[in-house]
Amino acid sequence: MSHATDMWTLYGAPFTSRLLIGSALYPSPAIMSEAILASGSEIITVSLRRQAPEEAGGQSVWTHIQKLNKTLLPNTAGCHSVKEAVTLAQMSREMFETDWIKLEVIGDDYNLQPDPIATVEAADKLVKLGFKVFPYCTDDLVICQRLRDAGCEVLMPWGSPIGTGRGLMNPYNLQTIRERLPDIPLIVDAGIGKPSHAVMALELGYDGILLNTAVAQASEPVVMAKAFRHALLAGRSAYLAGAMPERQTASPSTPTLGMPFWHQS
Amino acid sequence: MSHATDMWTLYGAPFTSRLLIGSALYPSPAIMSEAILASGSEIITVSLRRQAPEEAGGQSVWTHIQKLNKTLLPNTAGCHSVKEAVTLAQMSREMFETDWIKLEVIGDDYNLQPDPIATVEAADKLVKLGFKVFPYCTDDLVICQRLRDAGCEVLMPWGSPIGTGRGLMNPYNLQTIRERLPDIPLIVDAGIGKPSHAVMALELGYDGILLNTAVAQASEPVVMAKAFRHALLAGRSAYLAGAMPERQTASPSTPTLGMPFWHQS
Amino acid sequence: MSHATDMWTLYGAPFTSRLLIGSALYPSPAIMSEAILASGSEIITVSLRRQAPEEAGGQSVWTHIQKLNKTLLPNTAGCHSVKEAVTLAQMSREMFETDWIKLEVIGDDYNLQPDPIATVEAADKLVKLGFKVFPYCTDDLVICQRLRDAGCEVLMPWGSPIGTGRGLMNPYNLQTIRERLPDIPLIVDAGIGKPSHAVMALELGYDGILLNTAVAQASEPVVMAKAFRHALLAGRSAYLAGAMPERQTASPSTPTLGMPFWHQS
Amino acid sequence: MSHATDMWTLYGAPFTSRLLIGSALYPSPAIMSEAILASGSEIITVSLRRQAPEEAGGQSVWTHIQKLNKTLLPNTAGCHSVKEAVTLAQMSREMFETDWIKLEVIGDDYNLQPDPIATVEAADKLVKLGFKVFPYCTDDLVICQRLRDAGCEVLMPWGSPIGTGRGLMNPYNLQTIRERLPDIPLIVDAGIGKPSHAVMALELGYDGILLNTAVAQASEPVVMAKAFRHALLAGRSAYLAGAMPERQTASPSTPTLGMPFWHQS
Amino acid sequence: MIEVRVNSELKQVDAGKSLAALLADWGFDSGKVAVAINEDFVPRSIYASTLLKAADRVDIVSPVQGG
Amino acid sequence: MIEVRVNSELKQVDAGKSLAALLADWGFDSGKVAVAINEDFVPRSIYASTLLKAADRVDIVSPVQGG
Amino acid sequence: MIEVRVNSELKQVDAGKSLAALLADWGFDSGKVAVAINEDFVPRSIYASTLLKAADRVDIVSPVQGG
Amino acid sequence: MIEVRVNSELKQVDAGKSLAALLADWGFDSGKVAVAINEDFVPRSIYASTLLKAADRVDIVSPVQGG
Repeated sequence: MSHATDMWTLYGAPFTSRLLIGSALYPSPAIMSEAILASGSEIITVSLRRQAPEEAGGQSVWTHIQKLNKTLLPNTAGCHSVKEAVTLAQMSREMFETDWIKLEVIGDDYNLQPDPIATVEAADKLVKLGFKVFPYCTDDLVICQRLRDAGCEVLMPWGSPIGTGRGLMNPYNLQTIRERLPDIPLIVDAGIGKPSHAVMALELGYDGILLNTAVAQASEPVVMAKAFRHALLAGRSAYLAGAMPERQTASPSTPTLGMPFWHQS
Repeated sequence: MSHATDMWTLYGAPFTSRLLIGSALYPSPAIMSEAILASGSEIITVSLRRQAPEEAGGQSVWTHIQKLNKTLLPNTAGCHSVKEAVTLAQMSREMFETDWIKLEVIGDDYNLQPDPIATVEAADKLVKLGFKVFPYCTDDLVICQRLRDAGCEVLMPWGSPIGTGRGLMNPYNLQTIRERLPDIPLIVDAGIGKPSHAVMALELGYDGILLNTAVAQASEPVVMAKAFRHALLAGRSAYLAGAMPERQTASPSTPTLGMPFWHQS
Repeated sequence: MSHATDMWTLYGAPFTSRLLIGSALYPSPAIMSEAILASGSEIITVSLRRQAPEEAGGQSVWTHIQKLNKTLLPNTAGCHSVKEAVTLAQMSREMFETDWIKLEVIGDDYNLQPDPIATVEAADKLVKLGFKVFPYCTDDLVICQRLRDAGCEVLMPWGSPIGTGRGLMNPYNLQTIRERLPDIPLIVDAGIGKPSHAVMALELGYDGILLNTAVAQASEPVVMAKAFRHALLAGRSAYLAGAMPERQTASPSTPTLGMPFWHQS
Repeated sequence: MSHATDMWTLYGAPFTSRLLIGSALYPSPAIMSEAILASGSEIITVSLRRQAPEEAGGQSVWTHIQKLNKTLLPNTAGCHSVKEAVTLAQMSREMFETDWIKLEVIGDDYNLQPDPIATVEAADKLVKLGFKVFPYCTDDLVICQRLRDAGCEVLMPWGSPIGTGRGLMNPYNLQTIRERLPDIPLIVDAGIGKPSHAVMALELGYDGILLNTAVAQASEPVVMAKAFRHALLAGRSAYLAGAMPERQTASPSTPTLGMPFWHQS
Repeated sequence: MIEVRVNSELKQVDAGKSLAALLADWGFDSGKVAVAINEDFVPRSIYASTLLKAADRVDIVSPVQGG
Repeated sequence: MIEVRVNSELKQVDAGKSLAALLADWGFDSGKVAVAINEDFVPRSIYASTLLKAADRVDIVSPVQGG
Repeated sequence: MIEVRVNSELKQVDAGKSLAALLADWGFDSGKVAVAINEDFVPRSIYASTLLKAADRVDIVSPVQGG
Repeated sequence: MIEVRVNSELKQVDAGKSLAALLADWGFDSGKVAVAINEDFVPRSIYASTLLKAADRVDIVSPVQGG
């Protein structure tokens, strides 16, 4: 398989890069732009916030994001209720002129985890309103099934809590979701801290990764962005290549047949 | 940093790729050649065995290996004593016209681990004989120090037993070796099963990876070779980029300032 | 602290043992009885099933369970809907003459995980019907909060899927639940395979363990029951004793002061 | 099996407790004595150091240790050479009137790991001098075999570096040693931080544990000592009982046969 | 006679007979079982006054081991 | 004049003015913001015909970075 | 004639023949193999002057794949 | 008088005195210590017959807690 032809689709739109990247927490707008370009990502997450009129006018990161000319994925980050999430999604659709929405309904301010019940309810409402929903959810198979049943055509279980960089806390759950839902695009969202985490997710059969802090808060965001670009290619190829089975006991690679110095007496 | 300029040196010889790859266990010589080329590796491990005269004449994998025109790293795989290893090293030097030798002195036939004591003794002898020794050793800091003191200018601790594909069994030990021996090239040899394992090793600050089974025994060796090529670029860039610290608690990426729907009463 | 005084309470009832044990899957009713006695457990889970009249009459495990004269915790194992769970709970209350119910509403037949949404809904209904609900749930903090808000006075997050014996798949989530819900009794239910798993759970601050397969399917169920009895005492004492912090680097236990053989020159 | 009859022997001496405990780092001599008694341990590690004449006279922890009337295991902690270790062992034999010696030859001051080569050499010398050697070693199978060949009748591989409390860093290696050396008593020495670590070691088939910091530095050393006493009983029983195999997929404990509410249509 | 399902088996029963009487006919000891009809719980106290309708789904359960 | 909250700040506004006019007064470019009143979305197309009531809670947001 | 082991096979050889000549007899191309006698390395440069003794253990190896 | 190191401290001692006598002078109870000279073990049984040489390194240790 050649990477050129290894496309994937999200709500019918084809993409080559398997990295969705956030636009927050970079040292500067210029570094953000450079890092996003280095990452190869084609999809950028954005948000809506109250701003003073002069900022709302556009002297901000937003102008840099627009210049990148990438597909935008607005989020409902910070919403704590179905009502808030649905209204913010509608505002995003008008503002960003896209029916894509990354649905976040926070259920707890300590681990910032999604509220499973409210997320399913909001997803159902948004799908009925014509949105293409990218739900941020936990690694719970049943909640993932409910979201799919509500009409989500992609699911985004977390690896670990937002901003912790702990990677895949529960590979068993993530693998179970993949096995039980073989046909829907699965993206690990939140918790990715290092490229090895992203490679592991794709080795498990996940289709993509959504991250922000791991690149934005690296000492060298642009270099880390490049690292993740390679990581996603590595993980995807590894999945397609079919890794060797893990073995309990050692077995030599070099042939044992013809080993010198051995002489039957 | 650009990968072009991110070279490393082994006994004074500069290399770009951080992957050393074995030539055994492939489905066919043709696939071996294609996989090694796809891996980007510049160093191939080879060995010496008793063969019937007609094979020794060259109708074999060896002719394919020669065509690849890469740097050769002969090994002493299968040797169980200092004497065997030293003699096989001398035969390799003549046959392959290189003073490089991957030193393996097996200490146990169950886990195929190196014999720490015999490996240090053999390394000492080989260095005195003018060899450039690449010692395969366990993840034991003190043994690594002895090998360096014996004149080894590169060390190759195992990740896990040969052919198990278990990855890095003991990251703590590997990290300790890196911290205590910051200036010598460190290569994880043996146990790598998936690209994520290789990325982890380089994220820890290791300089390279030596593997064979993970590529040769993948369902699609050529695709897996490409996966490892990207994995090494990912891991190296991640190390240079300086990963974010892992955090115990969640912190939001999207700004909380200016969150709508909140009204002081 | 003396174990005699280290009691805990479930819905106002005091208990000394922190082990809740199942009555299924034992080699024989006699071994079940002996194992449960050896475990020191004071609470046994039971269920209701269709049986032929002659069995329903009582030539069964049930007679052995009654002889043990322990507190009974009927379950709704196998129920897939709120309706089924509520009805089976009512039948259990009449049959076992207890308002305690271990609430299970299965959401997926592959991993047998609880359905988070249906479990919260069923818990709410059962509490209103006067039941004392012991909800089997996943390690999801928000679902745990909803169950507590519905009136559950104890929570039973899983360690890993029923019968896998994989132990604590996600210690981070379990710890988060403990930190955020410091005052409600927490029991790890399902997935415990070895005594070390139980000790880990109590070291994390969990109050108890519910298990069945780990004892019933051990080669020697009675000996394993005793092992778990000690494990719960070990884990509880460890929690009360306050474990040393894990350290990154080594530090000697034997005094270094006064080490012989050292002489300043 | 009853614990009373589950004895083990070290150099021919029978013991019931599987815990060997250190006498250092306690808040006070009184707490040391109380903790050691609570731990049930029958073997206490001690050392020799330069002291001012008045202390050497005995106003010290030593008097408390003597009162406990336990079997003493003197150590060579802090020795960095074969010579130092052998001489200190001889001094210990005279002072403590025992031919038992816990052999420590430190190879690196950062991780305080044993020097594998010097430890084997010192063990060989000490055995020839009539000592009963308890070698502190790493989890290296080949070094363990050399120590056994040198005449050690017990081996003490580390779990992790002294005083780190990281538990079993490399269970795979520890398990390999147990499988390859089924008949010699194996004690995990160093790195144990929590009772769950000790239970894991015994579940792997290890015969005992040697620790100090985990009890001495707990907030409540006496309570932690009791926790470890139970942990060793739990771990040993678990090993004898034969744990259930870990399974990949869930399987119900409660019978599925006779589940109500199901009606064929 | 009407047809009902008892623990998923088809049975012909006399529409006039109480649940209490039917349980006895079927060999069950009322004190040792619990009953649901069409997935609704039926308390023991009303067995004597409970009549079945055609196509009713009757569940009769008794204690077993559980996990 | 009525009192409303705009992005949680109290403001006195002329009850007769349209949302479109008020946004302009407040310095916002209608094309660069999205608006909700009392947590209900207000499409741009009806700004001109939308009037505020006393105690309305108005949210005016614009694009920012997001994760 | 003396008896030696060549790659663990017993062979009768003419004690007077050089290793170089024997390799040729056995069908090996001297340029494509490396040799050890009794586990001691024998450089190619001395094949012509090397004679075998009875019971010598001769190893003749050539390149193969390795890991 | 000669100079020796005792537990790394320099001391002047009478070359004619036995180790037994010196230990007593220094305040040690022979029964409660173990001794090494120049890193070689000195058994208690020969303290009385042991003399020190100039620059000897003497170690005198006694029991302490250990891990």
